[in-house]
Amino acid sequence: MASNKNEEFESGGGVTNGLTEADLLDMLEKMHLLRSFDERVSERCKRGEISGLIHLGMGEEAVAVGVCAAIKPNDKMTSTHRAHGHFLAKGGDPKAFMAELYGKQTGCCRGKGGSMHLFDLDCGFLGANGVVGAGLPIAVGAALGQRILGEDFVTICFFGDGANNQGTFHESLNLATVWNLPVVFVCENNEYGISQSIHAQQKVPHVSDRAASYLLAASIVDGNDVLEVYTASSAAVAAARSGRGPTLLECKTYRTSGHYEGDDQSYRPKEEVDEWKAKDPIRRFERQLLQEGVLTDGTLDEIKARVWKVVEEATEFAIASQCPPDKEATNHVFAASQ
Amino acid sequence: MREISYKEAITEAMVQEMRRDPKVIIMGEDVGDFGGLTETTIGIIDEFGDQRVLETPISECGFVGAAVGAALAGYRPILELGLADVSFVAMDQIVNTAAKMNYFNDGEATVSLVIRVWSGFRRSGGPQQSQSNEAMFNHVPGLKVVMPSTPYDVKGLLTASIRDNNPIIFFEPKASYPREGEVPEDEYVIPIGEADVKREGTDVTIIALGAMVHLALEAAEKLARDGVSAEVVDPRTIRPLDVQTIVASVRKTGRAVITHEANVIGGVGGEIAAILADQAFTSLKAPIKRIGGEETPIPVSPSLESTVVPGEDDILDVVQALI
Amino acid sequence: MPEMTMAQALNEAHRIAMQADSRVFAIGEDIGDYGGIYRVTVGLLDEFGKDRVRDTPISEAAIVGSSVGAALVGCRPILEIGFVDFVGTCWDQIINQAAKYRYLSGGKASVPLVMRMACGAGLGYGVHHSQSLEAWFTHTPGIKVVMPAFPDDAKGLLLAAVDDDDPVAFFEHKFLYTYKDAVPEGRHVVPIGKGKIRREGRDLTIVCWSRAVHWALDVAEKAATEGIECEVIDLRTLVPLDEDLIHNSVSRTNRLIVCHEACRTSGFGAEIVSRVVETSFDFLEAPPIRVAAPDIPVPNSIPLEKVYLRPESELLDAVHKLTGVRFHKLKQH
Amino acid sequence: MPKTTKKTETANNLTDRQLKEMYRRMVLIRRFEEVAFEKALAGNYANYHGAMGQEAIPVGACFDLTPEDGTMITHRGLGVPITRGVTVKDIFAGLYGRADSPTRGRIPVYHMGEPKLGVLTGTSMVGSVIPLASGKALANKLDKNNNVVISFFGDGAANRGDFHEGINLAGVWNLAIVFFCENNFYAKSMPLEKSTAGGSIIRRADGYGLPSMLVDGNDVLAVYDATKQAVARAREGGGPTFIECETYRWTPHSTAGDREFARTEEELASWKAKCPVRRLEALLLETGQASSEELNAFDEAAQREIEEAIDWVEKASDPGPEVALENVYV
Repeated sequence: MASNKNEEFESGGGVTNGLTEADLLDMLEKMHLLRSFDERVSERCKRGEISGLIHLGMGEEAVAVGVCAAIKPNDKMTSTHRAHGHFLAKGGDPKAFMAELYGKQTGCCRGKGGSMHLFDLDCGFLGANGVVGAGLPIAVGAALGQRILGEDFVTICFFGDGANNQGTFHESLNLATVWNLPVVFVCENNEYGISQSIHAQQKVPHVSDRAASYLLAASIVDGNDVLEVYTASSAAVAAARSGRGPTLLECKTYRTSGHYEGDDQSYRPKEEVDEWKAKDPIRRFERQLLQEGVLTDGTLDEIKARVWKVVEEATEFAIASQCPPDKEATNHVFAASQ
Repeated sequence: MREISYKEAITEAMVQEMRRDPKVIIMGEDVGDFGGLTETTIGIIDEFGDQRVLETPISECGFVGAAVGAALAGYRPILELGLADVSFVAMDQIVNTAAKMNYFNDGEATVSLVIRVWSGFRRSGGPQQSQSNEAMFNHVPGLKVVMPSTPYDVKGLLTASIRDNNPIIFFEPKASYPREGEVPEDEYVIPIGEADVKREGTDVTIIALGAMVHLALEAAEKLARDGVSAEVVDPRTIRPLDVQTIVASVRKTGRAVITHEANVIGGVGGEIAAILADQAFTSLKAPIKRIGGEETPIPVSPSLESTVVPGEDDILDVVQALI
Repeated sequence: MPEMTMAQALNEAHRIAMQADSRVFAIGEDIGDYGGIYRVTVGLLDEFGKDRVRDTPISEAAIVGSSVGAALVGCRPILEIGFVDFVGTCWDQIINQAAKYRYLSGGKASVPLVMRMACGAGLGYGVHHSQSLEAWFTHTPGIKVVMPAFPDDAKGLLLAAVDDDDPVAFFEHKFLYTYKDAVPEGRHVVPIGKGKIRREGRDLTIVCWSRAVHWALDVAEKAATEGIECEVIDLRTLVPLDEDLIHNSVSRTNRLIVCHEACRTSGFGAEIVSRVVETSFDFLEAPPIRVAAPDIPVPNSIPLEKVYLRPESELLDAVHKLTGVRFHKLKQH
Repeated sequence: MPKTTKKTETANNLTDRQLKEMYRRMVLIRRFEEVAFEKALAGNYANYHGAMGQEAIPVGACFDLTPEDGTMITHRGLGVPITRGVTVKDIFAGLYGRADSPTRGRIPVYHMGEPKLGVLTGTSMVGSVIPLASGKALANKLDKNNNVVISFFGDGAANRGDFHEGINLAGVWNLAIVFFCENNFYAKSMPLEKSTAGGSIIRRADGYGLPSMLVDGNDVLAVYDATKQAVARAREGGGPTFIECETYRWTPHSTAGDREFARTEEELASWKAKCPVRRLEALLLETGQASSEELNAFDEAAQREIEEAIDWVEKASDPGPEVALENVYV
């Protein structure tokens, strides 16, 4: 079983997909924003201004942006250790994001969480996670909470291909499906769990091959085609909203950056990396929009300029911000100590 | 004698044991060419092949359980679990399977298993990458818990652990990895359950675990300049604990300070203090003090991290207050 | 006051909490029609429906994780884990997720989750259904730990736990589910973090919790007939610990015994002894004694299980030992 | 995609003697289940998870195994050790927690290991034995022998993370193992359709790329044939097979949890009508491969063996306290 691809999830072809030109340009700008932030973070890591384990998602921008274009601000999301793109695409504040990576008091978690624990309830971002596969049951729970509270939101659950051999993957997909909960599982299949190819870790070629076990609707999506991601996500989100339960989207993509900052990537051939770099989702979307006449070189320059400004301001904000006071270290262990 | 790093000593111990005993195998995530998260298995797959260096998927319950099964069948798996924090994901297999199998089997089939975990602080490791959870395993009958602090100790104790017939949680403090020291080239064994007096003294006993040993030694050096003679005891093995050596030292000095990276409440320091209160009570000239991490998760921000991580100054302050 | 078993008291607490707040729901294996292994959730399904009384598959990690997720978006789950022995299968979700969310979010996230777990031996259930693992939880910043010994406290503390904005590990000793006692009617709340002196005495202090409280009271009774007056402190909550209560008592009795059912090594008794030695050192006239289970898995057969449950029989000896001796420390500071 | 073959018919290639031996074992297990449950209810031991009605599975699945092959059970299914040669005397000694038992009273008898008979030591944690069994199969692979492991578990275990991880490992490592789900449709009180998305356990085999077989678990010959194929595949290096046997336990989840809700009288009656023991008996009489006298003799022998075991075990002595403290470490 390659994948039980569901017709309604087929990409609608043509550029628009019910999106206005403004929407399309906004998506492109978001993709640039994610890329530029990762580049900036990488550079500041090398300078030693940002410490800790940093996982960049260069090359995977189309997934986060495509999915987030299909959801509302009050929809919820759980993420992974590779969370920067998810956080920014979901609408997390770039300044609070950068300050968090710099470990400053103005960070979205007051410097306590860092890259792997970004969190912002206001934009429905229920947390990155340092433990592979740990976010899946939490997403199922958010969806369960929706059911119990009777509020109107769906939950997006991002996870990597590495997580699909964790017990939490199995338990969570089973639970979400048997309870018919409004959650969309989005697998960013970038082919590698740290150094190991997915094929050394499981017998079935695709993560989505496992969906049929639960009679869970699933489809394989070109994760480097932001519009295909958007179309598939829209259908999955619509299904969740209308009580038709969960969906699994397997987005085939690739991180052209290393697993973490400092990874020598000796485990994968350079040709493979170059081949994927050629499929860069941002360049690809740009070409598409230029062809369709939605984008002009002029507007592209404006986009890049705006993005550069956001990144620049966020970085300056982070650097200018105060380090958290010592007492912050012992705050918030319990509610009482707030 | 030649000097090598703690990290190199670990690799050397594993390679020498694999040459000595064909039943010794390595299992874990990325333990092949990548060399594991700790980079301690680099090159091992080249010598022993993929039938003795088994790369696993990210399935900790799965491969810990599988390692127990292989151990019951006579193999001696060394599990590279990576971060100590990851042991939480496989807790049931460690505690309810590995630890209890010998009891189930009446001693007939044993579980010779070494679970290597990379523990403690490193700059901005964060809350799920910096924990020291030795106390939880210390509460589990059937497990042995080892935590060497020096290159010499880690080679001898890892060798002993691989040859031991019980499941062992082998803590490797991140802070110890770059440390260099004299290590014999030939294989040797340091018996599990023997503490080491790293520095002799008469006024106070500092019982330090893992990475804290080095800070305690530096503190002792400074204290000496103020005329305070501190003895530094490194238990090296937490379970079984070398009660005799620790108690003897405290009976001699009359003062005890216990320090570890883990947070204090429920930490191993409590167990050691309770033992001392029981067995060295009449020799005590002052309260037993414990120094550990703050009662918080470990924050990422370097400035916050430094406030929750116990340091040399904390040791100095506490000792000076005692005397 | 009506008399009821601890199971009934817990059931009543569920009912009161769920009637008062629609965000409160119960989740766990076999808690619906079946009414829970210990009959604690009997009748809840009929009253509150299957959305709020959720039977789950045997998927502990997903059950805990989904309770955490529901709590994050504003629900207040009461989770039943039939045996604390099973927490290993969901330990990461408890320790790395539930316990850390508030802190990691800089105080922005709340996980108001109650994890009800049955603990303890005495019923011949064997290695995987009889353990006491409270010490693991006490070592984890971010989780409160509650262990009632009587039905009225069980009710009052469960209601307090549901009101609490942090994750609470709520231990129920299997042996005590059928213990009957008077329980206040209505919304009876017992504050988390407050211990209780169950019996006053001048000669020594016995600190204990859960089933060990009953052992201590029996022993105190026996000791009284010999003229030894034991003060029995029922901690009720381990985290946060009612240190003042312990220290005030020890400063009067100058002698301490800590008694618990869990294995001795790295049990919570060690924590209490070392805190008292740290802070009440000058009051102590004898070495504090820990009375705890030997370091073995819980054996299955009843006669062997009795070996594990040694604290019950050793407590009186400890009382004799402690009152029979008078040490003098070399106080030179 | 590996396909699921539905198996109910059997190419009966067994001799009369073999068929009678199957019957002997099944009736012995049945009589054992009857007494084991009753003795637990009478309070002789804390708890018993009965498997009455599931006798065809251990007998059919293990019939051709060699003592070098391993079998792993969970908290239910003592038919496996019995059919592999552990005496009912030993098992009762374990249940009663007597000194003279393989477990010396320390652990629930279903954890019991009997290495010389290929009975692997398990645990009572639902599902956690699956990776353990994979580990034994891994050792066989590293030893380069062609022994096979059968990992038995119930439908409840199929929703545990260990199930997922243990089976994925066996698949990707191509181990010689048979994953054997005894689906009795209820995880304690929870019916399959409420616990298991998709309502099918066998479909999950596809998610690991494993061939699978759905078998009538009350037809000992069907069980025998299916397992024979799976074991042969494993021995030849063909990797794991997933077998799901549909069956039903006639008794409640356990003597300690004996309340019934979801299960109806009608449902129970319909399954009792499909009694695996009677079914084989009918077949043997019909084909004349055995006489009713012969079969009764097996039954009487079984009852005698169990009576003797009970007489002995009820007088047998409990272990001394020192036993509790031994073997925590080697």
